[in-house]
Amino acid sequence: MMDIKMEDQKTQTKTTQSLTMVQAINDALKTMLEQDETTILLGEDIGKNGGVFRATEGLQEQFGEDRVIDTPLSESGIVGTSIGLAVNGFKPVCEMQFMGFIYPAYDQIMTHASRLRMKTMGHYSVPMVIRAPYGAGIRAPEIHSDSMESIFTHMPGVKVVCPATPKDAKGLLIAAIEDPDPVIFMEPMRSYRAQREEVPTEKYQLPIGKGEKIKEGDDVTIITWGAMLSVAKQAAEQAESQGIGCDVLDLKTLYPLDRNLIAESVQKTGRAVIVHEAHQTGGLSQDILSVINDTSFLYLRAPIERVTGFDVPVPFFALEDHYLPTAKRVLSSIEKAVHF
Amino acid sequence: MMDIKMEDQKTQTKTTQSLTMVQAINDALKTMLEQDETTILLGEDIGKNGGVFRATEGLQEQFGEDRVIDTPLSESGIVGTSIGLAVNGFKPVCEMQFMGFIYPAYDQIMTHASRLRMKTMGHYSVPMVIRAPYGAGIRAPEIHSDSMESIFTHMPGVKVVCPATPKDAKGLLIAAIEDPDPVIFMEPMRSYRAQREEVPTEKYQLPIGKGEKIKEGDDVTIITWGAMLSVAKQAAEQAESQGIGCDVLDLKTLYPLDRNLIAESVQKTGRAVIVHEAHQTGGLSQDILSVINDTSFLYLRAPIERVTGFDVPVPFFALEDHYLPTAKRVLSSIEKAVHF
Amino acid sequence: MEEQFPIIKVMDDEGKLVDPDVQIDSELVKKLYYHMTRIRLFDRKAISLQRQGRIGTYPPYEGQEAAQVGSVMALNGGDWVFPTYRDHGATLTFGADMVRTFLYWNGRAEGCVPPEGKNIFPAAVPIATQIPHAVGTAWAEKRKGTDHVALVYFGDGATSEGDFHEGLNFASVFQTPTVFFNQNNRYAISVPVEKQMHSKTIAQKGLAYDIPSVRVDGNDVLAVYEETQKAVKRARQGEGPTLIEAVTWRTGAHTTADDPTKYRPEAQGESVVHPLDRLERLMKNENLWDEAWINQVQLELENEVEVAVEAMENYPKANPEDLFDHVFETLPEQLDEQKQSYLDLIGRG
Amino acid sequence: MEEQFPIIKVMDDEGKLVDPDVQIDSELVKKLYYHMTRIRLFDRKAISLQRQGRIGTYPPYEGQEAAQVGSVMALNGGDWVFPTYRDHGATLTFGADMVRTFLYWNGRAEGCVPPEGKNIFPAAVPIATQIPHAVGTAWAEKRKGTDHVALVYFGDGATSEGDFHEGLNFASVFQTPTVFFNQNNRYAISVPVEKQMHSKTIAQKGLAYDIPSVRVDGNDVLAVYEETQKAVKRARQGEGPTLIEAVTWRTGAHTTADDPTKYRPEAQGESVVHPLDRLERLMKNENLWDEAWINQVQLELENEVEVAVEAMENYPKANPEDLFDHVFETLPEQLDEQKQSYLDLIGRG
Ligand SMILES: Cc1ncc(C[n+]2csc(CCOP(=O)(O)OP(=O)(O)O)c2C)c(N)n1
Ligand SMILES: Cc1ncc(C[n+]2csc(CCOP(=O)(O)OP(=O)(O)O)c2C)c(N)n1
Ligand SMILES: [Mg+2]
Ligand SMILES: [Mg+2]
Repeated sequence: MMDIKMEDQKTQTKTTQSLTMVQAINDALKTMLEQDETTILLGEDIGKNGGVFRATEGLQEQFGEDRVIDTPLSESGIVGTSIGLAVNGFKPVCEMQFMGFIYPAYDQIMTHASRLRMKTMGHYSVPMVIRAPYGAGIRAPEIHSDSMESIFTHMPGVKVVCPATPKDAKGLLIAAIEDPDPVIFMEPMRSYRAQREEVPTEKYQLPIGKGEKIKEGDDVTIITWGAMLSVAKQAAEQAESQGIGCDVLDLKTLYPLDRNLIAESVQKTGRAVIVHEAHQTGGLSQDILSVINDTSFLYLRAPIERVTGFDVPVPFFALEDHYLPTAKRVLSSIEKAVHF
Repeated sequence: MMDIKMEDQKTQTKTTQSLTMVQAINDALKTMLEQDETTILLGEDIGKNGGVFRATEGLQEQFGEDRVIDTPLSESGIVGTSIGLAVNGFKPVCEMQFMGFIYPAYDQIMTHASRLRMKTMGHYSVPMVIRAPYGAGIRAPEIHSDSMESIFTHMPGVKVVCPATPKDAKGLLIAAIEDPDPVIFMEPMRSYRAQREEVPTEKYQLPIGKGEKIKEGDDVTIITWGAMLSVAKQAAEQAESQGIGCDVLDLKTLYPLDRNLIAESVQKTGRAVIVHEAHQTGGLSQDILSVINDTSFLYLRAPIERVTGFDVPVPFFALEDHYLPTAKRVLSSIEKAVHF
Repeated sequence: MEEQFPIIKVMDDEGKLVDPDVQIDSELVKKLYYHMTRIRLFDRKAISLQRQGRIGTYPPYEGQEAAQVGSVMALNGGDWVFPTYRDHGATLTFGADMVRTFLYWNGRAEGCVPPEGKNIFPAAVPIATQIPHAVGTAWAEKRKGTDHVALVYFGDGATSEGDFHEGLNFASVFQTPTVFFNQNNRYAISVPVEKQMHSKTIAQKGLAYDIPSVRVDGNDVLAVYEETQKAVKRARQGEGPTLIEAVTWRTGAHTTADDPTKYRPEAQGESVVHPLDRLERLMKNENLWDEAWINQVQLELENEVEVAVEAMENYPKANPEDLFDHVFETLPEQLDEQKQSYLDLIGRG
Repeated sequence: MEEQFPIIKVMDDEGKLVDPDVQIDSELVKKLYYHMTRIRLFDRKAISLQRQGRIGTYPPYEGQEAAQVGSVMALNGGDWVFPTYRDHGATLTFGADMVRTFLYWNGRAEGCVPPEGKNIFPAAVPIATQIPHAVGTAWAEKRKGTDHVALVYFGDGATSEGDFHEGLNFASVFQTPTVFFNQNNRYAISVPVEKQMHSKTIAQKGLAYDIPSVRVDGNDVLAVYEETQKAVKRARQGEGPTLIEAVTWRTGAHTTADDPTKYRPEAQGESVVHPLDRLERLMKNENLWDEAWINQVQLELENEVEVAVEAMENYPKANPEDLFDHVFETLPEQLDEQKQSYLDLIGRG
């Protein structure tokens, strides 16, 4: 991690450092541990080991076993006790070692974390973050590669966030920790070390609920997030070389959706290709489709295309490249939309 | 339960009896317990007590404690041990007392029941049924009223079935038990005793994956299932009195969807209103929307309307009538679609 | 194991002190009597309201008054209580509002809002899920350096759930000041404890975690009070969690929707002396039975309950706005749209 | 509790019999030696293949050979084995195909398909989830009236999960013929057992369910074999489940992606005598060490492993069709469409 001074637009001196996403996450956690003594981290192997992806590296050493807590192997226990901690003055940031191991905690999230504010008309709330590395593509064993955001976007009372870049990861994670409500924070593990970016060393937040247009083009809107962003960008470049202009949207927050961003773009292009690695049936693509239906029906010039993981269990890794959306599949859908 | 002899179309003599849905379910279970000695029932309070809704009434008495098994209060244990039973020659039919109590078993269903066939390339399979009464409207306590089909329709490897009538309930439950793969069988508890119907006493199956047109009309397609069917029908009748003709579709199976039924109707009417009581974001309405997008884009004359539970936790019962779709809300959406 | 965990009693069924030399605190006894009477009146009223269709399905706790009052009275103001749906006898005693408690059983979220300064969680409906909450909350108190404890109620059936196990393990590993208070009323709806577990006691389950545990006569309010006090004291002193099994009996149905004659042998429970009767016997034996005071308490409490019922029934109707307004601190735009269009439709826009 | 569950040994670290009068079965000892050597060769080969990028992330079991071989050898053909990702030493010994075992670690579903007639479940990756399966499967055998049993492997970390608890409770309530075989290798990835639980033994967790339990030296293959045999015998005779804690030591990393020097004190484990060395000492002490046979076994097994590696590497490539074809018995139309359009796209349509 190299410290660099940079001049920003407002001619103010800011310090940044070149970080990978996993380093940016580490930096966000460190920032919050420093600045807010109620922030605590809980999870399996996050202490001495620094997390199986090194996201919490060095943090227990710096902040002690009391704030960076190795828990028993017990996801429901982690989330359940964190609910108690959150209600009673702390901001627990729980790590689920992989998203595929969040399922034992589903009950606690569904019946309590997401509902406690509603149940008590605001008397109790659960300001808690659940971090979960997700997604396929790193040759991990079974169950380590799931991308099940839909079971949380469908759950009222939780927000779901998923950054695609180091800078977004830090700003969104800090926002998630400071959010007064539970946030599922999905981390695209195959992007953990894919890219470095200048990330401000200071504490900053990015707004939950806001996406961003990453690339501008007139013919088709590509909507995606997380690890699929690079696949979408690749396909968009290939499309442009064929003269097809693409708007590429990075949603960043999966609930609540940035509907304006989607609507404005699709109203311009009249076509949309949605890309995600979760299974198609019940995937977030369906919700995005409904945003377009609701806001942009009369603008549509072709059926909306979806390029997603298939409706099959995420396979053992020998087949994962066939499971995951590829630039080729995205390009083929772009062409289908444009040539409808 | 009254026994009646009826002449059917093929002039064959069939016996039917007038049953409520919960009786029809009881009858299906009894039929399978009689005809297939590998069928066993597991659940909380299903034995002496006959189930909190009486769905298993009399079955333990008739078939013994060994086949109608009161288990410990342990949903993950019920499903987890049933996976073992299913792999080793039995057909477990598990009752989750309410769908809101299925969450502790989500992990077992997601990481094993749904994947075991895939994992072993067909060497092991899990022919198992999970029955789950679902839905609001009966003034039940908290968590008793959830309708979370989407977390299962999004899960590759399981089928999801939801009957709306006594006759369908029996035929579909028998089909589910005889299905070689895991089936989530959702029972609309507020329809349990809402209606009686002549139900054949014999064993019969209705096809999983097939819906039915319940009512014919030219202007708009109303798509629904389970407890919302009666709400949809009510709204359709009110619409017809205004001269708006409605196709009303009962999907019956939520995965895999009967796409032809949906497409044919929407291609005729050009308009669709989807009604379900689950939350809108991530709800099955989004998948149906995508079926229409994929199959009937050029036929659409108005944006697709969705009338669903709101994106809020199912409330305590004093507010549940505000949460649930009503005929009024459906009618309003029908009008919106027609007057677009 | 049963020998390792004998059922601790202070008085016998006849209200005789097991150890005649023990000094009893007459003020305490009167307080316990007062609260047990109070919650019994609430309970019986609630059953009758349900029968008249004036509230929803209701789970009575009759028979468990000693377990609930004896345990919760061992707590202080800053402590935390984690009830199930059957423990509003305890929460009422701890300071929950009676009107709101009725409202809860009428399907109102208002029933989950505790009085300011009273740390009472909403009743847990999914079995055993509250157990980890009580561990986390107690852990927070320990982290803050207070001497507050958390007491969590759960039934015999709850011990079969994974959350029971995970919660106790966390409490043991992090030595949180949590009191696990089990009411073994012998049934989980229709399932007798003999089918819930093969072990003869619930107390022995503490051995798995090296959590000290004790078995107490749950119908002996003094024994419950004493054993809970010991556990609370240990917790306050940083000596970690305790598991208490209070052996008791649910006199009535699981809920007003349940018919226990379907599954409970008729004679079972016949010999159980109701905890209030037992306390009455003790008070008579110990010359604490003051007929005038008893009558006055009875009248006062009947009146309190009547007034609460009236307040519940005159309570402003539930607002559909509340469906939306407490999902998040700030309503997301798309949810606000759902709210506005619904309010428009029903003419409240 | 530690006194209640002493660690049972047949031999000491020097390979001396604890009870010198005991008769040992020399054929058995040779079989155990053979299998332990075989799976060690597999394990070391797999690590080296992973280092060369020829297979994926791999979890070594070195140090646990006695626990795995000793336990699984106590089973018969019709019995069931439920392994975790670290128990392919056991499954290989039980009859799993070596080529397919390599394939598994190369991301192939083929690795989960057991040979016909061998009841081996796919390795459970989500911790503790396999425990209820072993209970259900054993229950099925009991229902069918066979004397087959199910043996399930799990680690020290697994005891913290709810499924451990729910599984043991079911086994206890329904008295299923299940052997719960815990390998306490002192770590769950980086978390030492002292942070996993406050209790000093895992065996004591059986007390919660009245499940007989025993603590055995997991590096003493004869002790493991004997204690597992006893448990299996009890299960076959309808006497229900047993919990075995085999205290052992993971010599290497959690997986090839893990660096144990980050979290394990350097000296820890130094004094552990490797189970194969211990067995060698015993064999020498008992005059069972036949150098010629040893060398022959070594050569034979090295060859077996090499041949398996070659077969793995020459195995036909994974078919994209297999993504779709095993989700259901019959492919639903909409899934078939996904399949066809994907195959078209990649030119296999
Ligand atoms: C997770 C879950 N499963 C099932 C139920 C349905 N249910 C409500 S109460 C109950 C029995 C609880 O028994 P116990 O824990 O002994 O408490 P008691 O009712 O006797 O006070 C059951 C099965 C539930 N509420 N939660
Ligand atoms: C439910 C779940 N949570 C987390 C993980 C990640 N994980 C894989 S192995 C492991 C440690 C397991 O330790 P233990 O049970 O002692 O078995 P060992 O690896 O020592 O054989 C963890 C946390 C997982 N596989 N499943
Ligand atoms: Mg009970
Ligand atoms: Mg271990």
